[in-house]
Amino acid sequence: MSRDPYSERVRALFSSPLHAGSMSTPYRVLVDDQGIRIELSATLDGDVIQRLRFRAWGCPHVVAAAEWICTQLEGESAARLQDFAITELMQSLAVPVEKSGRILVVEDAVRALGAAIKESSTIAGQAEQD
Amino acid sequence: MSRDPYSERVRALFSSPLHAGSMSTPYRVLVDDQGIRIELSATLDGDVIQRLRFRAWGCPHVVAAAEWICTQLEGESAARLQDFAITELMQSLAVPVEKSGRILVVEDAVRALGAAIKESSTIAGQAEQD
Amino acid sequence: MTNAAADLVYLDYAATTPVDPRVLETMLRLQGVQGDFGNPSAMHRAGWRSHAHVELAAERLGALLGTSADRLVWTSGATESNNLAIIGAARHRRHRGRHLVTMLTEHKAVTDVFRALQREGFEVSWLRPGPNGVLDLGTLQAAMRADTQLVSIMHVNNETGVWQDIAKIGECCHARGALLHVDAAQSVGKLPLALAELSVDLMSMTAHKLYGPKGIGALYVAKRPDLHLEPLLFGGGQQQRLRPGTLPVPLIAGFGHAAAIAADCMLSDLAQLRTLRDRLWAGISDLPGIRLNGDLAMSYPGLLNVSVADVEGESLLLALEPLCVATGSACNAQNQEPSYVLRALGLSDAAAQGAIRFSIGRPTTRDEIDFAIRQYRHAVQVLRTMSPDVAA
Amino acid sequence: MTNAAADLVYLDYAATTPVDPRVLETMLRLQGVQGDFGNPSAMHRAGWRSHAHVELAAERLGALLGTSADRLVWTSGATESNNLAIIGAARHRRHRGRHLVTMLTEHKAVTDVFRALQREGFEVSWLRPGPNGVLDLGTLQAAMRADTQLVSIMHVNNETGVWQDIAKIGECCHARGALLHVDAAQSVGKLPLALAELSVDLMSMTAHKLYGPKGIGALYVAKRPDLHLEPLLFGGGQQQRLRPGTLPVPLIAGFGHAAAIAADCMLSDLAQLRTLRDRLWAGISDLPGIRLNGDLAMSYPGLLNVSVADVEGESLLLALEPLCVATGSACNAQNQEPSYVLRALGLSDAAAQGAIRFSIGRPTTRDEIDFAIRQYRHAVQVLRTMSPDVAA
Ligand SMILES: Cc1ncc(COP(=O)(O)O)c(C=O)c1O
Ligand SMILES: Cc1ncc(COP(=O)(O)O)c(C=O)c1O
Repeated sequence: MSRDPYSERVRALFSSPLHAGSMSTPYRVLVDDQGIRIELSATLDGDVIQRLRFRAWGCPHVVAAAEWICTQLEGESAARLQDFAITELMQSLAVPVEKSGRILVVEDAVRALGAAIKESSTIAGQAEQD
Repeated sequence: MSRDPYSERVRALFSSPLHAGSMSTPYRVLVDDQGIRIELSATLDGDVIQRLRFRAWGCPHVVAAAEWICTQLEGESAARLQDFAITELMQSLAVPVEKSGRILVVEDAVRALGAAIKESSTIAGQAEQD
Repeated sequence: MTNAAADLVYLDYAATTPVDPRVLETMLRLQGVQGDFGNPSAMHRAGWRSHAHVELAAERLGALLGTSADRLVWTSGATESNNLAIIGAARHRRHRGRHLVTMLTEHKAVTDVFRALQREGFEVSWLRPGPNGVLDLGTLQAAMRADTQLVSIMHVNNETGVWQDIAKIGECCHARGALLHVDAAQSVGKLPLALAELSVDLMSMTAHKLYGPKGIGALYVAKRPDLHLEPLLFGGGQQQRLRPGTLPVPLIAGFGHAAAIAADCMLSDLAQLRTLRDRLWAGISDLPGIRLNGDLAMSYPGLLNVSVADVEGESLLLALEPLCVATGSACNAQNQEPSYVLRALGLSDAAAQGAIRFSIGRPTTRDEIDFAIRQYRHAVQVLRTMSPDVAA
Repeated sequence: MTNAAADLVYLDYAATTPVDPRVLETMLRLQGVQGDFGNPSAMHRAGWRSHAHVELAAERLGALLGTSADRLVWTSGATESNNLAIIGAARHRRHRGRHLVTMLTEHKAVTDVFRALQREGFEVSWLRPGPNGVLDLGTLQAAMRADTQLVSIMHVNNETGVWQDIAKIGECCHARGALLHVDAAQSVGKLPLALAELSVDLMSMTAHKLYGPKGIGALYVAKRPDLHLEPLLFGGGQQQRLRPGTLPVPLIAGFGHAAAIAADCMLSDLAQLRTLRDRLWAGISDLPGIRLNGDLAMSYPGLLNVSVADVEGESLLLALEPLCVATGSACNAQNQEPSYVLRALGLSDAAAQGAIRFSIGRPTTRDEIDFAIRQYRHAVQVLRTMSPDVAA
């Protein structure tokens, strides 16, 4: 027995992944865990995320989550990436609980991207200070 | 699972038992065996069975067999009763084999009637000789 | 004379019922190539659509029974439900104790299960109800032991219509730490049942007794931490592995719809059945030597079991044609032994053998009842005339 | 685009089929108040009429299989048939020896039964077919022991369509004194089968795979003096006590009618399926990295199982909408483990996970196949683009 696990929202995000893709930018991470692979790449305008792109190998919820995140975070401050949490996403996409493990991999990717940006800007900041 | 155990013949004999009844006549027997009771009574015209009647407590095949026998044996010689056998009856009425035990009770009744007639005519014959 | 199946007058609704036309329509929509015929386990839209019909059906049946949808396991009928409940619970609790309790007047789909468990080493107490068919609570209490694991008592008896006080019986079982299974094949959809208020742990049912399809049943399994069943069938993991196999969605949806209809018209059904049954009994109760088997005050009103001692049962059945009624239980009609249920109520072999069960249904009319009265009176009279006096 | 269920393109006929309209009509006539809805165990005309439909159905199914009607036991489906055959035979022969043989690539309704028997103390040899899915006879012979009681080998595999040489396997089993059970859920009514000429002792089937209703199956039991089964269910004595419960006449009659139709159009069906399958494979076989799972030359032509290693299976399924196809077996789709059947053929986890089973049926059109080709190509391409390079 199974019921349709995909909300209309998930279907829409999955079938029109406007942010699917990859950019050559220094801000790029790949997380590979639990059989799921997520790549995120961002371009910045100062502290603000200008463009955010994903590539993903995973179930439709993972793909939809990646697309949702890109939509939500473009135009936001890069600082937000580091303490990004999937709570709102889980609810908004009606992700089945048994998939929360996978969605946490998406969270990991976002935070990794945040950390990468922070680190390079710290280095950049440090460089300026020197 | 069960299939209709009654042939059209059995149904017809059972539902119009023209020979059901009992007559006060010296030629009357009752057989009570295997939970089945058959009473046969006959009137004779010399050696010929004039009228044959039955009463029965038993399943429809027993009732139909009794009616069939009465139809067959009226007008026949009483001597035929004693070696009456149910073979033809079983076939003609399509009696299920598992019921042959019951039908043998009917055979018993016919033979008992034959024996009773023979005995009383022997006694009658002996009386004449004396 | 109005009638059910064309040229017959059907008064054997306790054996099986026709499918309600609304139920037939529901089922029809789930089978053809244009319908939602998919496998409800499948991971695509056709599967999910099928699955939604299963969920609706479980909600409908749950609503009828006063329980929640997730307490129901789909089976192939009450026979399988009884087996799964009784064997499943007994084997799972084997290590705690091997004593089981049931009644002599249960359906074969219960008694034969207990006999199989006896062969496995379980000990069974077979309770005998009173002459009216009702089990005395004291009899049950006296049979309960410290190692009693499971009690199985039917709700409505299939031969007499007599019901048992499931509420009190459940309390008695739970007071002694035993589970209660109820075979409710003859009462679901016919008598009010509120499982949430009853100490019933397991309950069996079958759709074809309530104007649903044949080949589908359900088992209610209460939510209790110590209630687990060993499955009888193994396979594809459906129904939490308790009963695997592709779910027969049209049958399940049909069962659900039949349950919803039953919930709607139960009270008017009961009133109509009572009127017709009382009319039937009034029309034949003056026959010399007639006996009512059971207890009118304590039974489901759709059923009337009567016997006359001096008429042979099989001939009576044939003489009643085109009336379709039963002697003994429909399920063991092929063997012509006198009903063990009626024997347990104290009837002689001959009286049990000549018993007739009239069972009335939603489509039954007054004309049919009047026809049955005439036909029964006539048949008894004809066969009595034909019967030789015991001392000829 | 023509389609099966309104807005969908259904290519999952191996999971379940719609009911043939002629079969639906047969069933409809046996359910309503005007129809022959009686209980076939009942001792009256309504019962006997029902029973005649059961007899006709058994004859029709027997004719399809090349055996006689009295060798068939009605069950609720292939899951139950498999359980009854395997558990019933193994338990009955327990005293002779405890060794059993089956394949790794059987359906769960076989593998889970053997696992249950292992817990009861039986010893099971799990045979592995070659990478094309075909069991080597030498592998079977090597596994047979003096105490081998039962071998269970499926006819057509539900995931790959690959068939086994039941004739030779049967001879091998009988030469060693073992029984052969065959799960033929995917082949009955689809491939020619002449049981009278095969050394098959037990064969399971289910109606909903051949345009019959869901919830009805059958078990063929050969006439052999040493072949007895312990029943799984106990009850009203129907079917010689082997499988009691009220016979679901509409389902049985529907199964019988579906069997008769299958016998009629099997050869034309096969030709059509082969054409469509070949067209489908021709339309996608040039995709880089695509792999055919199974063996076209040795399989039922209604089925095509393919995989591409670099695409995630669940996403592929959704991207294929409104195409309804399967990954792995429909019966365990709810758990998203990669198919154990494909793993046994040597596929990697990833390749097994991304496998798609297209299954074609009698109503399938060329347009639907062309739609499937376009949709599959498109989905694979989109998902591949979306996939991060392994070394990004
Ligand atoms: C009381 C009772 N229990 C169980 C059954 C068995 O139901 P089914 O034949 O649908 O399995 C019946 C009906 O025959 C019944 O009346
Ligand atoms: C090979 C095989 N065996 C057994 C089954 C089980 O059949 P059912 O679900 O009808 O019991 C299936 C279908 O799911 C099957 O494909």
